[in-house]
Amino acid sequence: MRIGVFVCHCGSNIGGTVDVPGVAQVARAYPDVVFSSDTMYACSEPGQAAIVDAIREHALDGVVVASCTPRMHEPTFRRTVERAGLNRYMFEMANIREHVSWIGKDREANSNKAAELVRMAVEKLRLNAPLYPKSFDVTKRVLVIGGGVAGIQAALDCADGGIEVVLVERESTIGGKMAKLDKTFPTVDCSSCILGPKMVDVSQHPNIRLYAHAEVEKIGGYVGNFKVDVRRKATYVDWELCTGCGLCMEKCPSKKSPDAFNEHVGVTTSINIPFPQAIPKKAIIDPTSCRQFVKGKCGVCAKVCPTGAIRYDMEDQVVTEEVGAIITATGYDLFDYTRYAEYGGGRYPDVITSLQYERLLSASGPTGGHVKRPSDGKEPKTVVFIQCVGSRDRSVDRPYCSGFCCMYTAKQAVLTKDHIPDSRSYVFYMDIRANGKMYEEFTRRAMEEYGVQYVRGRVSMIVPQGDKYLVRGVDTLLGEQVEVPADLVVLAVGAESSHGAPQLAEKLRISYDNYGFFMESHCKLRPVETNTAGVYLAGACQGPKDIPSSVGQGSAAAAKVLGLFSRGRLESDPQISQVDVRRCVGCGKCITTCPYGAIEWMELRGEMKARVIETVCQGCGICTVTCPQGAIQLQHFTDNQILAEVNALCLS
Amino acid sequence: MNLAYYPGCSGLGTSREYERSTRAACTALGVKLTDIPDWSCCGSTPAHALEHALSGALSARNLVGAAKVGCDTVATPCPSCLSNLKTARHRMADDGFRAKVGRLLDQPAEKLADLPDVQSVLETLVTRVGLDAIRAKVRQPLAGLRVAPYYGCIMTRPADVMRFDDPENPTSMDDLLTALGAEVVPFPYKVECCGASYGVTRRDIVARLSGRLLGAARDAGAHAVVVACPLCQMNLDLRQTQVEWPGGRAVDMPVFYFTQLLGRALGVPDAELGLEQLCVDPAIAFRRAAQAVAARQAEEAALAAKAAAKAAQAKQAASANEGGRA
Amino acid sequence: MDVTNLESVRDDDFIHAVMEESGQDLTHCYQCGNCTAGCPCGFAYDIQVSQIMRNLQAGRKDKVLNSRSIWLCLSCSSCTTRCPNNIDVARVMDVLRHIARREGRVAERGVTTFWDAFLASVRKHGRVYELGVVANYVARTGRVWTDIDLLPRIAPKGKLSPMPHGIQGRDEIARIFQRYEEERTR
Amino acid sequence: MPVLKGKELRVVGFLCNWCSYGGADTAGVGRFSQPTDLRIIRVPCSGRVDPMFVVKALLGGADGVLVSGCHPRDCHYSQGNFYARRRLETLKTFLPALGIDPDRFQYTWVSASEGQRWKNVVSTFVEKVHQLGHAPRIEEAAPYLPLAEKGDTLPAPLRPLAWPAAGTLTASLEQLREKIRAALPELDCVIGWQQGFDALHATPLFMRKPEDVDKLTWGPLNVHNLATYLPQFKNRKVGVVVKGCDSRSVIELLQEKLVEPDNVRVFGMACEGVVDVERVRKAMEPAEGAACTDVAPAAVAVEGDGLAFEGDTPVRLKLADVVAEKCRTCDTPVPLLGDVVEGNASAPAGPGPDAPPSLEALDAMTPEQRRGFWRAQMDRCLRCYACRNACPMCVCRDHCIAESRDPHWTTQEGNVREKLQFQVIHALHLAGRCTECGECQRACPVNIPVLALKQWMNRSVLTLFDYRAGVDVNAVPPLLAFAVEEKNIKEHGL
Repeated sequence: MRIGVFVCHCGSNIGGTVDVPGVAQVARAYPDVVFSSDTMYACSEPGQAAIVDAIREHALDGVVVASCTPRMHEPTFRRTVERAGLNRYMFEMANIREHVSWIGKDREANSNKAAELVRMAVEKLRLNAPLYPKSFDVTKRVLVIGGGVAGIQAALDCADGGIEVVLVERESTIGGKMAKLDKTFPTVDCSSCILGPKMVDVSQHPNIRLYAHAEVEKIGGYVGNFKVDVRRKATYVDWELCTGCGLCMEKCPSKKSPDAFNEHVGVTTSINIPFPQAIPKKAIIDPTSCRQFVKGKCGVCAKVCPTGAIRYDMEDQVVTEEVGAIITATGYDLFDYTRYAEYGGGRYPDVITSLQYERLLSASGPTGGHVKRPSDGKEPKTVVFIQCVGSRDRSVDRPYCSGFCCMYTAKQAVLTKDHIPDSRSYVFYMDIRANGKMYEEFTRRAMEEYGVQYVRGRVSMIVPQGDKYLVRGVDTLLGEQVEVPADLVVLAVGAESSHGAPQLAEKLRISYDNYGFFMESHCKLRPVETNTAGVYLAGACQGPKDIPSSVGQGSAAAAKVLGLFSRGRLESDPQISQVDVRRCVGCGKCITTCPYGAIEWMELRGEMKARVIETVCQGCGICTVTCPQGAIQLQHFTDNQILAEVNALCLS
Repeated sequence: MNLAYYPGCSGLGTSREYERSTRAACTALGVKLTDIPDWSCCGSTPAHALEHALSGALSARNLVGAAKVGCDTVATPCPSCLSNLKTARHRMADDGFRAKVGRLLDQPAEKLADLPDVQSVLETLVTRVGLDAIRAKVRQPLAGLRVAPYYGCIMTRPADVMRFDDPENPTSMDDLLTALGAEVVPFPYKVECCGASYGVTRRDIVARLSGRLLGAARDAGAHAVVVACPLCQMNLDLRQTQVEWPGGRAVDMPVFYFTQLLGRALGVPDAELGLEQLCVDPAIAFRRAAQAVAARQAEEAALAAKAAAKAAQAKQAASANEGGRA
Repeated sequence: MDVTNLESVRDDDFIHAVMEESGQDLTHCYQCGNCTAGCPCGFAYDIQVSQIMRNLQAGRKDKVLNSRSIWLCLSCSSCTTRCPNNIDVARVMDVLRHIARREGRVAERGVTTFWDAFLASVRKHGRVYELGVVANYVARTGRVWTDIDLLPRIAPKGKLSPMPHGIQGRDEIARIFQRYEEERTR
Repeated sequence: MPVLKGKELRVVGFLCNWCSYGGADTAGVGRFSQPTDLRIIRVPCSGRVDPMFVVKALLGGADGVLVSGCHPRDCHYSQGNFYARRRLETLKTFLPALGIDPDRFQYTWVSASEGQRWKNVVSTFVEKVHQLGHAPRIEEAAPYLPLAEKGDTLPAPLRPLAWPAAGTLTASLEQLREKIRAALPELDCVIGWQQGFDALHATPLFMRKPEDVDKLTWGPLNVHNLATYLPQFKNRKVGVVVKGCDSRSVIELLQEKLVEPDNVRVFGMACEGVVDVERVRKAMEPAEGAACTDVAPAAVAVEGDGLAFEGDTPVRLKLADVVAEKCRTCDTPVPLLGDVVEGNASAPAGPGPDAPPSLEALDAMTPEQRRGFWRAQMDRCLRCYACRNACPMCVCRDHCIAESRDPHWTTQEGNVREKLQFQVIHALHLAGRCTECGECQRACPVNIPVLALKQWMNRSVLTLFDYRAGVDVNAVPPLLAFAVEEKNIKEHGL
C-alpha cells in the first residue's frame, strides 16, 4: 500500500505546542508510508490541493491527515481524496488538536503523542478497504403525529410539496393547544382566526389523510420504509355519516360530562363536538358519562340524528400505513398546579390555570367571552397573575423555563383590561423573558399603556379572605413583604412533556430527556432531526416553544422530509455490519442483540445463517462483539482494524 | 411494635392538660405507652440555635434510652420535641455528625447509627389506631362543635425530615376531628407560625402572629381552635389577652388540645382531660355548639311545621270541595 | 447610602463556612424572594431573609451576622418548604446564629439571654424548669414586668410546678454541655 | 524526535464517536489541560468495545485502559452502552483471576457536552494508574507452581467427602440398554461409553445396531461429556447418554439452538461420580519411577463406596479419594432433562456448591502469585487446543478465532502472552455459557487447570446476574441481554 501522511499546523493551534515537521518526519518511517509532509492549513483550499496533488504525484492509495477532530473535517477530507480518485474510506484522521495540542503544554510529550496517534491511523488505514454505499427505494409518504399548530404546519407544507401525508391526532379535533387560545401575543390577533383557515386547509387538502381520535400503536421498518399501525379509537358515531349538525348536542339529556376542551371550566353534553371550528366537525360520545353506556338506556342521540350516524357498538380499529418519514409534533401538557398546596391545591374555585383563563376570555368559551369568576360568576376587579408555577422550580422537578408564560401572561393581563376596563391586574414574576421580535415592546405596553402592575417576586401563599383571596408575596425590589386582595388568581402554569411522550419515543427509537422531551440530533445545528434516520421533530415535543417557533419547526421538519424525498432512492451508509457466511455457525446471537432488528435468518445450502439488512443496520457494532467466531464484522471498524490500533500502541 | 413515650418538659408544667389528656385518650384507645426511663430535655430551639451537634446529643440520649427498653418507635405529643428528635435521627446518617454527637455523649458513634423511629402522638393515633377504630369508640360525638384545626408550623415541616401528612395543607387532625363528630371549618393558617417561644422576649411578634390566627378562626365562625402543640396552645390561650385582634374585635376563643376533644368524645371524664386548666373557658365553646344544635333543630322543626300546615290546608280545601259538592 | 465595593466586602471564607456547616449551596438561590414572601416574622426583620441570602452570596459577613433578623427567625421552616431550589433556608439561618454566637455577635440580646437561661436550666436539672427559666431571664435582663399580666390567668390553673423536675442523669446532661464547651474552645 | 520518557504511562482509551469522543473534543475546545498519557481509539459505540480489546491491550503492555460511552439511556444506538455495561463489568470482575489489578481498567459515561467532566475523568483515572505504576508483565512474572510433583493438577484439598458414595444410586445399566434398544430404530445413532484400550479408560461408543448396545458400559470411568459430539450431528436424529453434569451441556446447546430439540433424544443416568484418572494412577503407582502405563489394571469393579482394581497388584481405592474435581461440588447428579433412569429414588443430593478446589487455590493466591502461576502454566501449554476441542460449548470448531487471520486475535507466536490470550478468549466466550463439565481440564495433556478460569468467570456471572448456565432451556444468557437499571452493577466513580 502507498500511504501519504499530512500533518497540519492549523496555524499555531497545533504548531504552537507540537513539533509538526518532526511528526511528519517520524511518520515517514512508518510501514507503507511513502509520502509525508506538514501543511499550514490542511482544510484550506491550497491545503486540500496539496493533498490531491500528492495523491496523483505519488500514486497514493491511502491518506492520513493529522489535524483537528474527525467530527469536524472528516467529511471535508473524504471529499478531497475522492476528488483525487480514491475511495472516501481509504482515509484516516489523527486528532492532534482537540486531543493533543489544546490540552497540554509539554511540547515533547505532545509531539510523542501526535506521532503515536499518526502511527495508529496509519496502522488502521493499512487495513481499510474501499466501501460503496447501497441505494434503496423510498415510500414518498410522511406520517405526522400530532395535529397542533406545529403538526398542521408540517402536514400542510409536506402536502403542498406534493407528498402524501398521514396526520394522526389523539383528540377528536386538530388544533391542539392553540385552538384553545383566545388571542395570541404579541399582535393580539384572534387565535382561531389565524389557525382556523389552516385547519380547514388540512381537512380539504387532497394529499392529507386525517385520523382524529387516533393514536400510533406500533412502528416498524426504517427510513424510507416505515410500517405504522394506527389505532382509531371508537367515537360511537359513524363519521362518514355525521354532518356535524349538532342536533344530538341540543337533545343530549346528560349535560354533566367533563368538558376537556374548555379545560373543565363548566361541563358539556356526553355527545358533543368540542367547538364550532372543530376539524373534523364530527360528534363523539364520552362513554364514561353517556347514559346509554352508564345506565344502559337512553338512545336519544340515535333517535334524533338525521343521518342515523350513532353507533353504540362501535369498536377500536387498527389501520396500517406505509410511510418513508415521520414527523413527531406531539406538543406539551400543562404542569399540574394542584401540587402547590400553598396555592390551594385545587381547593379554591377562583384560583385557575392560564389556559382555563384563556377559555374564560374566549368568545367560544363557556362564558361566551365574559370574564366571570367560576365561584360566583362575578366579574373580577382585581386579578393576580402568578408566573413560574411549575417552571424554574427544582422542588417539583421542573428546573427549566417554559419560555412562553411571560408573554401569554402579559397578553392575558392586557386582555383583562380590555374586557374589564375598571379592573387592575398584578403580575408576580421573577424575570421577564421577552426575547422575541416585538416581545419586549409588548410587555412594556402592558405596563405602560394598560397599567399592569408588575411585582418582582414569588407568591408564598394564597389565603381565602371573605369572598376574596389574599395573595401574600414579596416585592424583592422594594425588599418588602406584600399582599394583594384578589378576586381572581391566574396561575401561569409551565409546560411539561405531553403525557405518553416517553412511550412514543420508545416506539420511534428516539431518545428523550429526563422530562420526557424528545432529543434533537444537535441542539444548534440539527434542531429538528433525531438520531433515528427518517424521524423528525416539530414544536413543543422537543421542548417548550411558542407559536412562531413551533410553526417554524413545523416547516423546517417538512423541508427535511421534502429534501429526503427529493432523491429518488436513498443511499445507505456502508459502515455497517457484514456477515462472513463461511464463518457463521448460525447461533443467532447477533440477531438476539441487534437493537434495530437489522439481522435476519437466511438459509444457505440447508444451513441457517445470519444476514444483515443493509438499510436497517445503523452500524453500532454490538453484533460484532457478540459473535464468538468474529463472523459478523462492522465495516470500517473491524476487529482487525481496531486490533491494529491497539497493537500499534501496546506491542510496538 | 413497642411504643416509647416522650412527654417533653412542658408536659410537667404549662401543658399538663395535654399530657394528661394524651395519656387518658391513649388508655381509652388501648395504646400502650412505655415511658423512656429518666428522659431528659431535647434542648428545643435554644439548643439547635446554638449548635446542631449539641441539639443532636440532647435528643439522641433519649432515643438511645428508648432503644434500651426495647422500643422501635418513640411517640411524643410536642412538635418541638418531635422536630428535634426526628432531625437528630435524620442527621445521624451523616458520619461526621454522628461522630460529633458520639463525642458529646461519650459513646461509640456506631451505637447512634440505628436509632428508633420518631412520630407524633397524632400520627400514632391516625396511622396505628386508625380513624375507623376511633370512630367506632366515640361515645358522645362533638355534635355542633365548629373547630379550626391548627397544626403549628413544624409538625409537618420540613417535609423531608418530618415525613408526615402534607407540609402545606395537613389533614390528619381534620379527619380525626370529623370522625369525632365535630365540624371542621376551612382554616387557611393550619401551618402558619404563632410566634413560638418569642412570647417572653418579643411579645409584639406573638401578639401579631397569634392574633392573625385567632382572627382567622373567629372569621371562619369557629367555636374553638384545636391545637397539637404546647407552645401554640400557650400563645393562643394564655396570651389571648395580649394578642392584636384583626379589626380590633376580640372574642373569647377557647383553645383545646386535640387530645382533650378526643378524650371527651370517647367519654373520658373531663377531670382526666384537664379541661379546667385551659385559660379561656372551654364551656364557651360547648355552649356555642349547643346553641348551634338547638338553632338547627328549631329550624328543622319550623320547616316541618310549615310543611304540616300546608298539608292540613290542602286537606281542608279538599274536604271543603267535598262538602260543596254534597 | 454608601457605594458598596463588591470586591472589598466579599469574604469567601465566610461563604464557604456557611455552605460547609449548613450543607446548603448558596449559589442555588436565584432571589425569587419566596422565603421572604412566606416569612411570618418578616415584619420584624431589619433585613429580609431573601436579602440575607443575597448578602451571603455577596459574602457580606458583618452585614449578615450583625442583623437582628437571624435572631428573630422563628425556625418555622416556611422558607425551607417553599424554596423552589430546595435550599434549607431555615438551616442556613440556624448556622448563621451558630457562627454569630461563636464570634460573640448578638443583635437581639433578649433572645439569646432567654435561650441561655433555658439551656442553663436544662444543664442544671436535665429538664426545663419553666419558672426557673423566666426568673433567670428576668434576673439577667432586669425586665421585672415580663408577662406579669399573665400571672393571674395562669396561677390558679395549678400548672406551673414550684419545683424543678430533676432527673437522675443530671450530671450526664451537664457533661454533654461540658464536652460541647471543650470542643468549642478547641 | 525524542523517544517517550519514563514519566508517561501507557493508557489506552476506547471512546464512542457520538458522546465521549465529542466530550473529549469539547474538553479540548475548552482548553482543559489533561495528562498526556492517554491515547484515544475512536469506535462508533461503547457496544463495539470487545472486552478482548481490553485484555489484548493489558496483556500487550498497557498500564491502564479506559472505556467511555454515552450515558445510559442516551446511547446513540439506544442500547449499545447497556450491553457494554454488562460485558465490561464482567471483564472487570474477571481480570483479578489473571493477577491484573482491576483498577487498571475503568469504564464510564461522558456526554458530548461534558468537557469538564471528561477532563476530570481522564485526570482521575490517569492519576490512579500512576499510583499503580507500570503494569507488571505476566511473561516476566516469577514462575509460581504450587504443585506437589509435575503432572499433578492443583493440590485439591481433600476434605472428607460424603459424596459421592457408590451404590447410593442403583441406576440399572440394563434398564438403560432397554430404552436405547427401543429407541434405536428411529435414531441414526446413540452415543454412549464403552471400555477403552484398558480397564481404566472408557471411550465414546456410537451405537447404530442393536448389538452395539451390548458394548455400553456404565460406571465411574465414564468421564467423557458426550454432549460434545451433538453439534456434529446437526440435522440428524441422534441419541446421547448423559450424566447429571452432561445434561446441563445439552440444555445449553438446546438453548443456543446449536442442536434441534426434535433431533436429539437424551438418555439420562443418575450419576455417582466419576474418577480423575490421574489420581487413580497416582494412587496405584507402585514404586518410584514406574511409568503410568505399568499400572494399568486388568479390570476395575465398583464395590460399595470404592473401586477394586485387579492386576499384578490388586488395589482398592475409596472413590471419594480419586473422584474428579467437578464431582466434589456437583449438585446435579440426576440429569435435568431427557429420559432418565432414576435408579434408587432416595438419591442423596450432591454436596452442594462450595468453592471448587482449583478456584479455591486460585483465590488463595496473591495477584503476583497468580501472574507467576499463569506464566508457569502457559509455559507448559502446548497450544494443542485439546481444551477447546473437548469443550461442548466450543461450537465454532474450525472457525475458532484462535486460528483465524481475520479476525486476527492471536498470533502463532508460542509465547505466554498469546497462549494466555487464547485461554482468556475461551473464558470470555464461555461467560454465562459454561456448565463446568471440566472437559477442557480433563483433556489437557499437561494438566493445566484451565477450568479454574471458567469457574472464576461463572462466579462473576452468578454474582452479577445471578445466572447459572445449563439449567433452563428458555433462559436468555446474561450477556445477550441487559437491564436499564442493573441490580448488581454499581457505576464506578470516575
